Amino acid sequence: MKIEIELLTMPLDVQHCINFVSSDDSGGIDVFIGTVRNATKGKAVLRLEFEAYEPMAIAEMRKIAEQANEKFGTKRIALHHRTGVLQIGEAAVVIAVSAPHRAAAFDACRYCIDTLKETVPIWKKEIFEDGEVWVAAHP
Amino acid sequence: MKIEIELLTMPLDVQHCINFVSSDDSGGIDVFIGTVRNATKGKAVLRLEFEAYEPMAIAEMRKIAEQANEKFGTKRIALHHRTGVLQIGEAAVVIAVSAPHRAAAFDACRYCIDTLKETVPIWKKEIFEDGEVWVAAHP
Amino acid sequence: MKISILSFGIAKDIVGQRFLDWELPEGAAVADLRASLTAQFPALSKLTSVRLAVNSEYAEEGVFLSENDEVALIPPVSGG
Amino acid sequence: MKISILSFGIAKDIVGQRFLDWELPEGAAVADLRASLTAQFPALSKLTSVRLAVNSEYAEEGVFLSENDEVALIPPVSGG
Repeated sequence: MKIEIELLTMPLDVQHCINFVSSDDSGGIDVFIGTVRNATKGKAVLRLEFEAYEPMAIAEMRKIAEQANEKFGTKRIALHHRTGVLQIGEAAVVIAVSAPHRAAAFDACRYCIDTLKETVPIWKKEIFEDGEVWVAAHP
Repeated sequence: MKIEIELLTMPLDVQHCINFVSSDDSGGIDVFIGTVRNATKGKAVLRLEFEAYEPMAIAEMRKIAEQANEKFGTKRIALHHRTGVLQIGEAAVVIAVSAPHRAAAFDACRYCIDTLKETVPIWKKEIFEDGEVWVAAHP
Repeated sequence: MKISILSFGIAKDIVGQRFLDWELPEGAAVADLRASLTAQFPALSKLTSVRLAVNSEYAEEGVFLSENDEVALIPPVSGG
Repeated sequence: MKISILSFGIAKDIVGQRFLDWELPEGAAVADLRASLTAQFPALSKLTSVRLAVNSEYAEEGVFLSENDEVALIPPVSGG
């Protein structure tokens, strides 16, 4: 079982994640890339800032990858998340999963991003022309 | 609606597909890469050969991308398939889909590969040490 | 009338060549072509399936053929 | 006993600093810490949620705290 977890301040490297999960016995790789959108609810976003509780974020990301491998029988997962200031279009997260068959790769990749968004202590602040907002903080 | 369909004899370029579907208003990109496995039913595969009925394969791939955009509201899809001789580990197919929200990107990408495997006139021959077999030809 | 037959994958191995000209009576449909091909190449009936595409579109058995149509023999596809 | 409080995201804006030392009576549980923090920083109760993590693990309200535990205030996460 091969897992690579990274929390990085520099741009994420999709090809590195794909290479990490590639192997001669895998038949399918699914990759999810979460990118910074230029608008939220119709309002222009200038840039984002991500803040993480780093040791816990890394531990939670590793748990998710381990759970995914266990649930779906996948063997290799790379899970990289960016922190700091991100411009529009940049990747905030890259998840690559390989599996002998494609259904497991899709299911595991989706499980990773869905669970990451619920449990990993990382916070996104959207910066607008006229202010800034921590996403999802208030009801 | 932006669609790029390619049937190529040279190695597929994943980053090109990602760049093609990237845009400032997309929040998620899902990429599927189908690679050549080193074994089928426990038997070592030396290499693969893909043959296509080219004009129809391209037309069917375009139909699939259009249907995916219609069904899931995605806007950008790149669908590249390789033909000719492929070595173990090489990519036979790359599908990249972007969407404002990730669920649509996952669903559309999966729809594309599932449907491609049912309808697109491309054939795979597995070459073993002691012979070769057209995949799925016989019951 | 003359129909152009294109064969792929294992169908090409069975037919022995990629391109084949085929004679059919006027008014023949896809089912008639299938019957005459299978009579000539019985191994086609051993395949999991053979779909026929007329001028690059999958065609039902009842579709009528016309002079110079291009019909492809499509054994089970296995791309991806 | 002394607990080290770490605050993130909007919780840091409310508390005003990343690191904070907090005094609690011996035998206090997560729920007691939550109550005393909310008393001091009422804006915390306006958030969608605040989970507490003890030494980098999410903790239920009944978990007992120990001297020098590190407790993180975790407002709704929004990574990915």
